[in-house]
Amino acid sequence: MSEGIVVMGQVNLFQVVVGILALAAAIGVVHSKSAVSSALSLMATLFLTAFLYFAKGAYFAGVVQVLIYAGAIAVLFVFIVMLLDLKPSRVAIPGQKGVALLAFAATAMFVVVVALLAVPGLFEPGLQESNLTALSAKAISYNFVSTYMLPFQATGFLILAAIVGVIMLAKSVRSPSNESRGEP
Amino acid sequence: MDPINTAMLIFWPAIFAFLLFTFRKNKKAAQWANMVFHLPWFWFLYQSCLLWRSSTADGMFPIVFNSDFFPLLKSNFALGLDGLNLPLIGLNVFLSFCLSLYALGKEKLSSSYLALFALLNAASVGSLMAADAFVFYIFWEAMLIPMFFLIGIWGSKNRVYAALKFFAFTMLGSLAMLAAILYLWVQPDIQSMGWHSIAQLGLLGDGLWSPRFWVFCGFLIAFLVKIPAWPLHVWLPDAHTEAPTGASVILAGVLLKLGVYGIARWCLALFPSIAVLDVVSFTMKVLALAGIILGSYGALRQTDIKRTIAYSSVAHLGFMLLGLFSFQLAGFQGAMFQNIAHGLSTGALFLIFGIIYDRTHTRELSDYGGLGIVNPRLSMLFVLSVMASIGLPGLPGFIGEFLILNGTFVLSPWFAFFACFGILLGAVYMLRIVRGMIYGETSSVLKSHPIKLSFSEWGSIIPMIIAMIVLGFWGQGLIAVTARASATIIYNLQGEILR
Amino acid sequence: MIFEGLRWILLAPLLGAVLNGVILQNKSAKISGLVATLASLVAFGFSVVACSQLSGLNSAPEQNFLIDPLFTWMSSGHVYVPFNLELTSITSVMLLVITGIGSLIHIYSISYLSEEESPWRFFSYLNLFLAAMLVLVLASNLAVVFLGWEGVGLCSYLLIGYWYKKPENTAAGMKAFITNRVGDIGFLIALFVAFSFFQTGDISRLAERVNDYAFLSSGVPTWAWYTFAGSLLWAATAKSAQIPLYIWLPDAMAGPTPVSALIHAATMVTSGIFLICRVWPLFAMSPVIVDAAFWIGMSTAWLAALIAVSQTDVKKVLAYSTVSQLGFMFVALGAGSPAAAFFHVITHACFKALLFLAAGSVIHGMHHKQEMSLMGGLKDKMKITHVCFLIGTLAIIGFPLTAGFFSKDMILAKVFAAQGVFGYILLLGAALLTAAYMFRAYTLCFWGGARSEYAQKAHESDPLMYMPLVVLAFLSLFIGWLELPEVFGHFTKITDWVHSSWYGVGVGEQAHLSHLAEWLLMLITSVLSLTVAYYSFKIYQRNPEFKILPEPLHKWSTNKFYVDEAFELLLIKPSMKAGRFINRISDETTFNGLANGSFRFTRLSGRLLALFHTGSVQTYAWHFVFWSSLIVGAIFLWTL
Amino acid sequence: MPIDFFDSSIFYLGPDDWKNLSPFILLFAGIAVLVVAASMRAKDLVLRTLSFSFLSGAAVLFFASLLSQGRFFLGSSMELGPMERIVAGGICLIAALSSLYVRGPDYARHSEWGALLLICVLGMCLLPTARNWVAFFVYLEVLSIPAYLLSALYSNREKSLEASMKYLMMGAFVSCFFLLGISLFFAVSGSFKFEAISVAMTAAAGPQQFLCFTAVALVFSSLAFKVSLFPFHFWAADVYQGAPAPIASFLAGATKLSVFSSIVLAFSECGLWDIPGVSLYVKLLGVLSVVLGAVMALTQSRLRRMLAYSGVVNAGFVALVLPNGLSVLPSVIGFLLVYALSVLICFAVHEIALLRLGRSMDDDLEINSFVELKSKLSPFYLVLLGFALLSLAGIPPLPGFFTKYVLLSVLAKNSAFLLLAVALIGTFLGLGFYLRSLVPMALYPAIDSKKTNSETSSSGASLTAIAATVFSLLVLFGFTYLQGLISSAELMAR
Amino acid sequence: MISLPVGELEFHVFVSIALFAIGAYGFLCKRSGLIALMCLELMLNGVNLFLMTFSKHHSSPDGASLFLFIVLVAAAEAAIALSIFVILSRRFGSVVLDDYRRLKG
Repeated sequence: MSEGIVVMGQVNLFQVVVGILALAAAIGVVHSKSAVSSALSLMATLFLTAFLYFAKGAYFAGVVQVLIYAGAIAVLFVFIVMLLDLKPSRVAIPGQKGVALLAFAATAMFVVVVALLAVPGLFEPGLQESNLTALSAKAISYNFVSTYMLPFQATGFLILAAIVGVIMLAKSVRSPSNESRGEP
Repeated sequence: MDPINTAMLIFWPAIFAFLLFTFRKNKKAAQWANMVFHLPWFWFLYQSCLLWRSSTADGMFPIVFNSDFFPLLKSNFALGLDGLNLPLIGLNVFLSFCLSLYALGKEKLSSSYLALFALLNAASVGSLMAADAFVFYIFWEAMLIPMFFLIGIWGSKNRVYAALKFFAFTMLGSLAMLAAILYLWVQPDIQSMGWHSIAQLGLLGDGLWSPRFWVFCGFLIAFLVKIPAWPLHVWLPDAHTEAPTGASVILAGVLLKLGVYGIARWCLALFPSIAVLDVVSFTMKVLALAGIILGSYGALRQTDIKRTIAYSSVAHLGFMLLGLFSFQLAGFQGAMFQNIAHGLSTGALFLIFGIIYDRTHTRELSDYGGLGIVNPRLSMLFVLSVMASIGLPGLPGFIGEFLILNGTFVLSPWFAFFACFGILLGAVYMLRIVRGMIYGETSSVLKSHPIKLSFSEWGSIIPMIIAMIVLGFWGQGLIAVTARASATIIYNLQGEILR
Repeated sequence: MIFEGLRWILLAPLLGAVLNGVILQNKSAKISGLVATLASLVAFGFSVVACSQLSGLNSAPEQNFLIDPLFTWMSSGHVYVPFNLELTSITSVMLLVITGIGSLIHIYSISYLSEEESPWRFFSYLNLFLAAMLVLVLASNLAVVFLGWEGVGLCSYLLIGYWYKKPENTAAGMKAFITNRVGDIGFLIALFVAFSFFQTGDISRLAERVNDYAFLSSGVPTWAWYTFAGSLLWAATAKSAQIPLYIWLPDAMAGPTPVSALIHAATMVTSGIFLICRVWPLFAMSPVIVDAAFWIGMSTAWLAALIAVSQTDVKKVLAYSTVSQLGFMFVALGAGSPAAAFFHVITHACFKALLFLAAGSVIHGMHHKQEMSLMGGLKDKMKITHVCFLIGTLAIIGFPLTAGFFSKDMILAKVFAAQGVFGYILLLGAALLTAAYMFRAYTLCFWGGARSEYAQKAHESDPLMYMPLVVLAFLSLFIGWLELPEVFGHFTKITDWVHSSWYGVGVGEQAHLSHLAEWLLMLITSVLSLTVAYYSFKIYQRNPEFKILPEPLHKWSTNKFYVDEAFELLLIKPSMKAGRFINRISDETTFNGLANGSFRFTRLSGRLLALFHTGSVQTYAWHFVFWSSLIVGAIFLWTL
Repeated sequence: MPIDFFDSSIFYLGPDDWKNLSPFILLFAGIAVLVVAASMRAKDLVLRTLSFSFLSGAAVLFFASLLSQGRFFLGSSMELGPMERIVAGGICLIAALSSLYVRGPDYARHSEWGALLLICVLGMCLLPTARNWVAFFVYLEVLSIPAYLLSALYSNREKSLEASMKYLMMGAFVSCFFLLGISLFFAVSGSFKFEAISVAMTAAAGPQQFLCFTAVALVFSSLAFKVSLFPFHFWAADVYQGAPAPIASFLAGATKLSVFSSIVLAFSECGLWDIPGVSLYVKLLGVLSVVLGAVMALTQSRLRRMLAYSGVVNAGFVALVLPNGLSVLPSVIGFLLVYALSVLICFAVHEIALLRLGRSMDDDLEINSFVELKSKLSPFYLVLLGFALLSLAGIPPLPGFFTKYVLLSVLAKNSAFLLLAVALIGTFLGLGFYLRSLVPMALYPAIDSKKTNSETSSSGASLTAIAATVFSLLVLFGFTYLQGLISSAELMAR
Repeated sequence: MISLPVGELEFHVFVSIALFAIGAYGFLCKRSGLIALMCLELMLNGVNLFLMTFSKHHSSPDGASLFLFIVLVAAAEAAIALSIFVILSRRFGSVVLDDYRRLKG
């Protein structure tokens, strides 16, 4: 084993509480009656994971999570849900499909988790020297402009495509179309 | 007589096919052009005959034309010419000429029909002359597309089913051949896919279940489907009954022969040690015998005339298969001779019946009767070609069958004995047709549709009948042509038997 | 010795056939008949010249034959077949018989077919038949003999089916061709044995094989000899209408009478025996087959005679009498004397042709009515036909000094020498039956009152028809002199000719009879047959419906012992049904079914799979998760 | 100590590096121009000429740089070798040809499709060059986001919207799994670079081996979704049917080419093939998609759905060959290129048929409705469609046969005879559904229904242009490619 | 702070995998498209947490940079998906995924 300082010690109470709360909020998203409540519980999960990042020392990531993810995307969801004033969507219909899947997804996932937890030292620490500032904004941003320079540029085009696409889609909503439900 | 002529034998019909595509407007001009196109083709054939006769190379399959076509795929465009494929090319050119005469004045046969026909000719001559496994495979498959469209578009009622079935069966066979070629292609010590380098390929191992055996089986299956040998013959009756006259004549006259030629060239000559294994030769003889007997019984059962003739060619090709696997010079040369004889006799039968069918549009035997009264000359020609196909001495059919049975008798007398019953059954079902069509009172169908042949139709039948009569007595000329090539093949085969 | 003339014997009738059949095709019987007769006469002339050429040549037995090499028909590997014509002593006699009787019949049929609408077809087929028969006789190689053999079968098929409007004629023609083809299989097997074991197809070299010691000891398997002889016998039984395969001959009477006379009496049916005589040294190498020939001949003679006795149609009576006489020839072969058989062939050709032509002129007179019950009292209306018919009948029953007497007596002598008294008595019984039914036919036709208005109005046919009758009558009286038994002096022309044709390969004839025995035999046979003849003459004059055979046998014999029905039931119907069944099973159900079935199966499974594509995104996502985890799990277990 | 903005050691652009990047630069310029054109509501014709010129320019530059330039590295996020250049060139070629006949929806001037198309092409060209998983993920997203939008081009028609909704939802769902997979890689090896991962993969032992296998399985199944291998192909038929014809044909051909080549490059770079079970997994998917895809295609009655399932079958063929390392790349590229061009012809002729039969633009034709075509369409198109379908089926004289032959020879070389048998059965079944769709056009008698005058006849002209060029390219490419194969094989040697 | 016997790494991995599983379950079962999108965000969140844990574990910034890329891509996808759902609900009146089954077979 490398002699680097073991960065990850025992987990403290704060992380455990926040983690469990995040899971509860996630279940809330899935099982909430109305879309609005599930949107709000989504924002809750996002905030709680942000707390986990802060606990971990990844302050930049936490801030980004709070500002962009929880702040912008979740809000967008809430906004759209309010816009479309949907009828309260019925409880998720488990039906045979859902249950079968639940069983499957759960087992698959827990097999992986058990494998992870049962086998100690599955992931021996990384080779770089464990500087605590690995997750700092400086390190991440430096990373962006060196190894991931081209992907960084490419995301520019990604966003451009998204914007142009949304404009295109928006245009079609306004104009009256001869399209009616049940086109022959 | 430089080798370019032999290559032109293939490219000339292909070029003409594209020319014909431009003759879209009037049919008449296209049909006359199609007839005239055959003259230079005959000239090229003549040049290749001179080239063949002058070439003294005593090797197995003298290469005549060679240019690199696919350096990457280790194959080059090699064409060979020897006693085995020359007669077949000649037959192909001759039959196509007769059919071009027949096509004059037929308003149904458009210029695209003639173009597809020329493509088919190019592909079949190509596969006859190909001396490279890859080039052979390309021409072999290229024959499928024009034939598929010929049967599919110009055929009669359920032509689509017949065309699809024909394509599926032949494709199945040629996929087996593709696997064999692939296996040869990846061999480490193979220099080129040429016929000679495959022949010398040593390492494939010998005996049953060795890789060489599987490659042999790959090639064999493709040819058995094409021949068609007994279990794989179900496509032939449908293809023949639905195909237009021209297509079924060429199908019987050339395409089926390619199966026999393929076995002679690509199975017996290339892998003699496998062909001689008694398991292989025994199963092939059993298949051949089954083809003869069950083919004849099949023919007995049909009420549709074209299906009976189709089943009869299954029986005749069963004879040829027997001749090939008799490992005797007499049997082998008999099979090659029967190739031409069967092509002429069945071709004539289909052509004559096609002419009658063009007027009466029915194939049921019960509708016919008393053709002898309506058109005595045509019925006389029909009886003559029936006699040729039964194998009456004095007509070519007999010489082929006699040599084949003589050859088979030497090594396997019982097979020869049972094969003779094929001759008997052949007489039964053929005479049943003759009695149904020619003799008896004139049937209502023949009364309402007068059979009056145009000049071009007579022109298309007469050369075939003359060829048959000449070949019946002058057979030795043709046997001499195949003598040298088949002697070397048989010499190798018998060498393997002694080992 | 090379003699170019032989090919013209062959080409003349061939040219005639082509001229009539393809070029002229004119409607009048006179012109096409003339062309045909001219062709056969030319052939007759050339053959006479050839025979004189041959008789003049008296070199050593191995060389005294004429050769006319034409071309090599086929040669590949061990099969070498030169198309050469060859004239030996035995073939010269046969040649004369064929061309002679052939020309007579041509002349006869000019008037016989005067009112037909396409006589050119008949004459071209008749000429073609002559050509084929000449090839059969003149060929030097067995394969070329086979060419003639099948060619003759083809012409008999065409001629029997000449009046093709009536379906039963064409059915009879087909039956003849197919039964002959059964025989041809035997001939082919013999050819294969010859080419593969005896390394040659040439008749002369084949005969030499018998006595060159080197070849005999070279280890040819015994079964080769037996198959060769056995299959030749099988071929002969088909062509010469013996027990198993004689059924086609009575039906062949559906053809015009000249055809029956020429083909089914004189020439074609005897070709089987002629062939065996030519390769006799080889045939004799397997005594079992020779005995088989004896018993086949004997049983055919008896069966045919028994049927002939109760027939009402005059041509049927003559047909069955031919079958029975052929039985006699086989008995002669079986008794080990091809000379007697050959002699009977020649005499039989003459008087049987005479009988048929006479019957033909009777039928012609009676406006194509063949039933004897309608005839009667024709002796004063058709005088010349009556006399000729009488001479023919006398010849066939072996009236002393007629042709039949000498040849039948020689056979009986040979049988007595070889098989002893029992064989002799059996054969004698058959001879007596012959006498009975021949005189029955004679008296029913010519004596007693006219039993129908046709009989009243019957008139003598024109000279063109009765002139050949007279010639034949003359022949059947004096042809017998060619071979006299020892008792009458040593004039054995036929035996010398037959023996000399084996290229010096002598085969010892059976022991000779003492003079006393010969006298005794001659006396017994002629006395007995004359008494039987007289009695049947007397009985049938008074009572035309008299039944010679006792009741159960008579009914059987009128229905030809149900042999045709038996063949149909036992052989033809089951094999056809089995064939159709096998073909239906193998073609329709299995392989076709397989092909279509596999196509339908893929179509069906495709439709089944389509159900998975419900169209909703969530099912697609479900599939994604389900399949990936399923395969990952499976592979994990697999690699564990 | 201040870090200069560009750390030259990692991200250094040499003086002649712009030659290597010139095609990308041209693409960037193209995107900019087209966005401006979109904002100015340019008409279709202008958009078509612009996009065609940019794309063909990029293709020419890619092929030109193939001969002149050697390998070009840009940190671990791009490695431009000869193979990547051929792939990129091919993609630009396909995009250029399919952009020729894109028609904006009839009610509103949708002129954004040019920009989206170019961005999608950019993503596809970059994908094979990625040498770390983060770059791979980003390029994958740059590729798929515009794809979702492009398939929603006719956004007033329900079919097009439904297709894009399905494609988007499935795409997002699957990219989560992809992310989980690469984060597992990161967990095991500590870095996203392919070399580091290959080191970790070889070092992995015991339970970690299974973890790597799950990571690879997750990554491969999400890429298999993109390429529509069997278990994950359900979206393909709906999107091919719903999306507008030129977009569907472009996506069908180009995505397969780019994703398959990037799988070969990335997986062999990371040494994932020698993890136990991976090659078995890939071959199993290949066999499933060949057999079941062919069976599905046999029952389809619509041409575009049949082409979707034939896409599954051809993807299956390539999957059979994949797990044999880098040497397989040239044959895979050749095969997929010829496949893409043939599919392009099919969709082009389908579009012409739509115009001539006067159907609405997003309608898709029943195969046996092609019968009425005989009277209205000149036989040239039918011959073209026949040529394309038979080339897809792999009938010898046509280029499709040669590339399939080279592909199958890889199987034969590694003596994987069972797979060869499966491939041959697939070709045989392929014969079934390709011929069955040819039959109504060629073999049924022509029904001369009334001739409709199609108002957009002008676009027909461009369609013919496309078909002709594609046709000639196909033949030309089919043969010369094989000669070129040898020279590129040397180039491959690092 | 009071520390529990469980290692920080293992706990965080458990939380992130659980989040991913819940998100997947929600995506497959919820009838409304919007909820499905939210579940999608959940799954992405799970992956982010997994990444950040291991980024810290291996103390390498790569994980974090992928985190940022994921946030960016999620934003883009959400934008497009929501606009499509807006059109679908405005035009065809429903956001339920199962109502859009016209393309099938």
